[in-house]
Amino acid sequence: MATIAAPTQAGKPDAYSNTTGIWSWIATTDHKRIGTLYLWTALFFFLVGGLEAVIIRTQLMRPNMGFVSADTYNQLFTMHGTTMVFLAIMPLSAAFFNFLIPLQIGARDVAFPRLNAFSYWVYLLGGIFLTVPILFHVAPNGGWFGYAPLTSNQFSPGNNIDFWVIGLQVLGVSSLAAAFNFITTIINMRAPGMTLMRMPMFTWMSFVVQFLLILAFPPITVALVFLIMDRFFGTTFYAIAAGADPLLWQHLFWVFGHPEVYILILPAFGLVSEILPTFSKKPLFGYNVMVYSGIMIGFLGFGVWAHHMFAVGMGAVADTIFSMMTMLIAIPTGVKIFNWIATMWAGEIRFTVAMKFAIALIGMFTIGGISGVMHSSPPADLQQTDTYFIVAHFHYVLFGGSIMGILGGIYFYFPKMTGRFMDERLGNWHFWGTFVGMNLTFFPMHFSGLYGMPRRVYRYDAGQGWDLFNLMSTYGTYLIAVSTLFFVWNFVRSRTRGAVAGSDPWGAGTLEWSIPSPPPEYNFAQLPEVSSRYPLWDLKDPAKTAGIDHSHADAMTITDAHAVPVHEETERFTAKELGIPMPLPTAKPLFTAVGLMTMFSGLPFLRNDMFAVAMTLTIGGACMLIGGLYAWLTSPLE
Amino acid sequence: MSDDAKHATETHHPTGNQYLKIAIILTVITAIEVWAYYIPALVASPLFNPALIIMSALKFAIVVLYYMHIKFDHSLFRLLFTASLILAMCTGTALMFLFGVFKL
Amino acid sequence: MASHAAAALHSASGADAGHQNGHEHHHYTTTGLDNRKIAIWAFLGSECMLFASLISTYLIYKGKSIVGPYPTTEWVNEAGKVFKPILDIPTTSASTAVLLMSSFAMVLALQAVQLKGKEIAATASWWERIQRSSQFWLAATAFLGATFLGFQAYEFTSFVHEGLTLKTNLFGSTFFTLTGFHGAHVTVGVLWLMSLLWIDRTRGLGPKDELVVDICALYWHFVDVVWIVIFTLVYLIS
Amino acid sequence: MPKLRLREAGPALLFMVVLLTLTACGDTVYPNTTFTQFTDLNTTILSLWDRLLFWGTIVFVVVEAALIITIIRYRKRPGGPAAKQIHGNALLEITWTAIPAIILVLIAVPTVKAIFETQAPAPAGALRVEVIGHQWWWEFRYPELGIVTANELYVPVGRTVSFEMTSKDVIHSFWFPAMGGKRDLMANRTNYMWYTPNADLGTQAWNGFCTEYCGESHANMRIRLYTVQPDEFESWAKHQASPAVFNPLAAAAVLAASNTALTRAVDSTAQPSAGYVFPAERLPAHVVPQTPIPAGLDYDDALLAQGDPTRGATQSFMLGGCIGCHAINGIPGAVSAIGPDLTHVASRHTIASGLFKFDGPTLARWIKNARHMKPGSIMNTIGRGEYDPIMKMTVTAGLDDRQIADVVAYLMSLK
Repeated sequence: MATIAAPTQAGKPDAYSNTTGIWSWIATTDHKRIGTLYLWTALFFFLVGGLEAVIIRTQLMRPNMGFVSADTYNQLFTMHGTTMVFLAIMPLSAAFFNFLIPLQIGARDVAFPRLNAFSYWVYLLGGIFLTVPILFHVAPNGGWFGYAPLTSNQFSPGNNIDFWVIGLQVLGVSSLAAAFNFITTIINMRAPGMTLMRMPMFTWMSFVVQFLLILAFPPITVALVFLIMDRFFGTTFYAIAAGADPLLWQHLFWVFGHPEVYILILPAFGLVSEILPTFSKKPLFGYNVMVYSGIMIGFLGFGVWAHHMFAVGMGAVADTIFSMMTMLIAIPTGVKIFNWIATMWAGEIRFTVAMKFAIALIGMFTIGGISGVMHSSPPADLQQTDTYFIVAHFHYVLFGGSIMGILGGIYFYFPKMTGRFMDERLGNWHFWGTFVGMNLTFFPMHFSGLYGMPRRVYRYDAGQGWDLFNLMSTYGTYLIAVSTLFFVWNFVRSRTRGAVAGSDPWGAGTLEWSIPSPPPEYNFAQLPEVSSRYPLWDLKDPAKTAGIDHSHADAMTITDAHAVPVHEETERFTAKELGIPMPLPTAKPLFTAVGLMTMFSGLPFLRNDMFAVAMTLTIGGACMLIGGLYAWLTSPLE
Repeated sequence: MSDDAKHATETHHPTGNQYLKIAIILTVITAIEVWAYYIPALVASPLFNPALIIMSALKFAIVVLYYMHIKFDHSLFRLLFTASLILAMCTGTALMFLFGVFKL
Repeated sequence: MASHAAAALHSASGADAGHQNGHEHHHYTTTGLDNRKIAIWAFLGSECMLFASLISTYLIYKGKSIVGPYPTTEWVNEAGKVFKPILDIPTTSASTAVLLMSSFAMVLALQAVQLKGKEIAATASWWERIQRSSQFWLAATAFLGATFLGFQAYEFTSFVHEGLTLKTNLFGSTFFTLTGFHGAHVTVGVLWLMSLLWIDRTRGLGPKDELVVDICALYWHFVDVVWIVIFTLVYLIS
Repeated sequence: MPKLRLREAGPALLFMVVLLTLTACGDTVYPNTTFTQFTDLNTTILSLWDRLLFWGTIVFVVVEAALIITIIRYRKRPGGPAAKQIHGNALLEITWTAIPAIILVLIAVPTVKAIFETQAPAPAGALRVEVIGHQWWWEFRYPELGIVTANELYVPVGRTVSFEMTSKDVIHSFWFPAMGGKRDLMANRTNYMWYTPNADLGTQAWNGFCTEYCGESHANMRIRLYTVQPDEFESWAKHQASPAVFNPLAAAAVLAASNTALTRAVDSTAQPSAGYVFPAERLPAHVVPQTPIPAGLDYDDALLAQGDPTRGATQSFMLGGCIGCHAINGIPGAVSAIGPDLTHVASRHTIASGLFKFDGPTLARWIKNARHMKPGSIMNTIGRGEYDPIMKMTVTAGLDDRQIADVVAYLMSLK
């Protein structure tokens, strides 16, 4: 039924633009191209973080190994955490935000296309700033959580922590800018008839995530500002000699840090909620409850931060409150898992690679959720916190949850992004390798943790009963690494050689599948007028959605001069032919981002007594930033 | 629809004279706050801090409601701002308790 | 053939006349509101968390400094000399009043832009006339903002002379960082206002620019309400 | 279209079975297990854990079974039934909201009870121990008994021990897996934790760890705990509280070098009776450190036999600068608390915070180049000609191997 898009266009990364070449990427303001940039960059950092994990696990393969030194190990585990959280999973989610949200809500672009480009460039520069030092053995070594006072000048006198504190601050700018953009996009750019309760679940979960971002990043921004002030300007926020409280950093960090967990997991939940209905041939079970539980998880996420700190001695009352709040979160999370299973129940399940990853998420995240409840109980947590049991827990959540969901999302949306399928056979190798590998890696950690092995140790003594578990974990990591190579090969190869996919290769029901693959630069030649949650299924297989309230009256009255009823767009034009104004390409966001990064990169020189260099970079960067902003804001968008 | 919204907001906005009245009210509250600060008997009173907080909350509310037009504008803005504000106040208060600034 | 189909699509679709009027056309939006206004409110919501964290830290560290100067209590230096509390309430009250007045000026600047082009009665008083001058009110706002910054610069220098710097104690660190952060916000606001004033002087701001001024005004008022909180919690409360 | 094949699911199932077999039936012992009931605290924790594990297992089995049954039963088959279009079911959804809520209440009630129970003030008559964290070693003070020691903790069974914890630098965390929970050590704050080792626990040795990342040698910050009989503890405590025991000759030499009042000299040269020390032969293998000595740290062990404690005490110990950081009760001037107290250092079984065995050859290498043996250690590189990895220079004014042998001999005499 679906007409296949012009094959000459399919598979080319530049398919949705008139221009080609490097400049077209540097100056792009197209949300799909920016999404693609995010995807490539984040996958690169994912490999970097994975490589760090491989070295870490090699060092821990046997007791008292000397594969790397203590300091190198500390740099590696710090960078592994920082990279995976800030440079891999968050930007992988951002890749989907960018690529998908406008398509799913029937918009031609995001609210602020140039701000979007700015977010990406800041992310790229911040990521480089954070990552490059490891090549020179001066990478951050204070843990991804960077607890002060360890990260203060007194205990970390080198430049290592400078890269971390500045890098994170800069990445925060990127995340915040993107979040304002997507909040506005989702509130204000929805196609006619796309009410909030008709939005695809990925968009919904992303919407929640954007609020988590704008409300969770300010506390860590403040904590990082204090650390920057301490390290470069001699303030005493974390100076114990001046009477500082070591808990200040921890609280500010975890006020951010816990919502951050949901920032990492909710987009994957959203992706899975798109994949499961498609391959079960059924709408999502209990859509409303799925929305509310997502909002609940996000909201409660702000009231549980101190469960990361049960060992700091907050007192019985605080422990009780945070413990109860934490347990509450298990309820909406459990609801989501049951609803996913119910979505598949009585369906016709097709086991594509994407679907396998989605099912794996349900199975694996459940394990992470159960161990999560186990340390929501403070007395029990005192035996678990800072042991490998916790490492097992959050890897089941972040690898078994976020990464599984995102990988599923990549297999699912690859045809939309490139016009070509990823290879299913290689994908199966990837999936099974990853699935077995992750269980082999992380399941034994439950045991090594409960049998007393602390976290963040670069070596452990022989005869402690941990040898077998560690050996298994290491082999598991190698298995994941090998299967990731299958993925990389598949990903790179399928871009140009994969089987050509039509506009709706999987038979999905949401708007993004009603336009050609890859989508043209304007997305929708005509704004679609939406009258249900699965407009494409309404069109092709009305029986599938007959049970959902369509509120036809609504669809009749909202009829907008701008829109036409949802239909499949099969032909490809240029925006010019259609007279659709598109944002002009511009490098001003990049210029501004370089200014921001330059401004911050002057700071480390202050500590090395290179005042002139520091001032030159900081003032020069600030001028670039302000000049770039003025140039950007005073030039027309389209 | 959008035109209606815009029209509605324009008709309900206060005028220059009302803005002036609001400015005077704000100044008077500030004057009372500072005055109270210089009366030792008042400072010693257990009601001093709560009274100051209430007065500053009042000023805060007046500026946000009238000068920032949140009273007259689209309810979306009210939702965005107050939700964040409430969360910020709750987080701040929780931190105060956790660090023993307030005691249970 | 493609272009023919495109033309047909074009005429049938919502890509109507509005789309050809250069960048002044209005995109379809779901709520009918402008994107920028939604974004600024989301931004201000985020700023609430930022200042809540900063103010909380100040209050958490209040009274925890191990050496003077202290904000609201007397302190004795090593030589046994007694010093008064360092906070200067009269001066700060004045600067607070200045910032409050700047909010008043800002709201009138926005009103003046909205009223641009509307007729004014010949018998209008000077008060009614001056309400129509966006340039006057923008300049007044920027001036009052700059005056506030002047007060702050004076306060900072006098503190440094009395021996309180960023490095002295927890009070110095938290106080300068909190008020400095606020001061930086005011500085951005003053620059923003001056940019608007410059646009107003060169090409004139009209009702179509209402939104641009409105967004700046929202930011400015927010900076003002943050100061309302800081003034009470940092300076007045005991 | 790809479909689920048993061939594909097989390896995963096989793997789970193998894993469970290995972990459950393996004959490896787990000396640091947390599943013990050796203290009142851990008995409480273990009963909570059992409850958590019970409900966790039920939830796990139910969810995974539902998942697996669903995907097998409703896999797409040629000629199979078409998908049934169900969009939701309020009753079902309320059910699976309510059931977890009930389970959580069953977990929450004992949790709250345990929180208040375990965080109540320690019972009267508890033995007070101050635990002070340093990068990267532990200082223990028994304020009621006048004992200062390091890295090895003695506790009598059957009596509540109440820890008062703080830190001199960064955040550390104090943990003996077999005894119960952990608590963080923070500067400018004091944390409390107490537990009572069971009276029938017997004379045993336990491993403990720092569990808060505290910098370069976080992994090397280990602790030992000796639970001993009350009379053994008393003997140990009495001895530890007394001034240093050492070769009288050395004592005289020290006093000559330090020009202090004779009365003190008489006191400190008096030979107190040797106190109880946890017998080395009763140390289980997992408590004896096996950390390898790093390559390239050479020392001729034959020199140790020629070590002279007197020389070690006077020339090397005083002149070598040890007293800049280490205290020895009884030696005037040796009062610094930067490094561990050495008054009865030879009564310990480990050095460098549980990292190495306490014996002559290890001690000699440690003195020669501590930073090589424990990365980031604050203890200077002392061996002449040794490369100091932190200062990034070769030591020229340090002790030669013969002098080190003297210091070792002296330290070995500090029983």
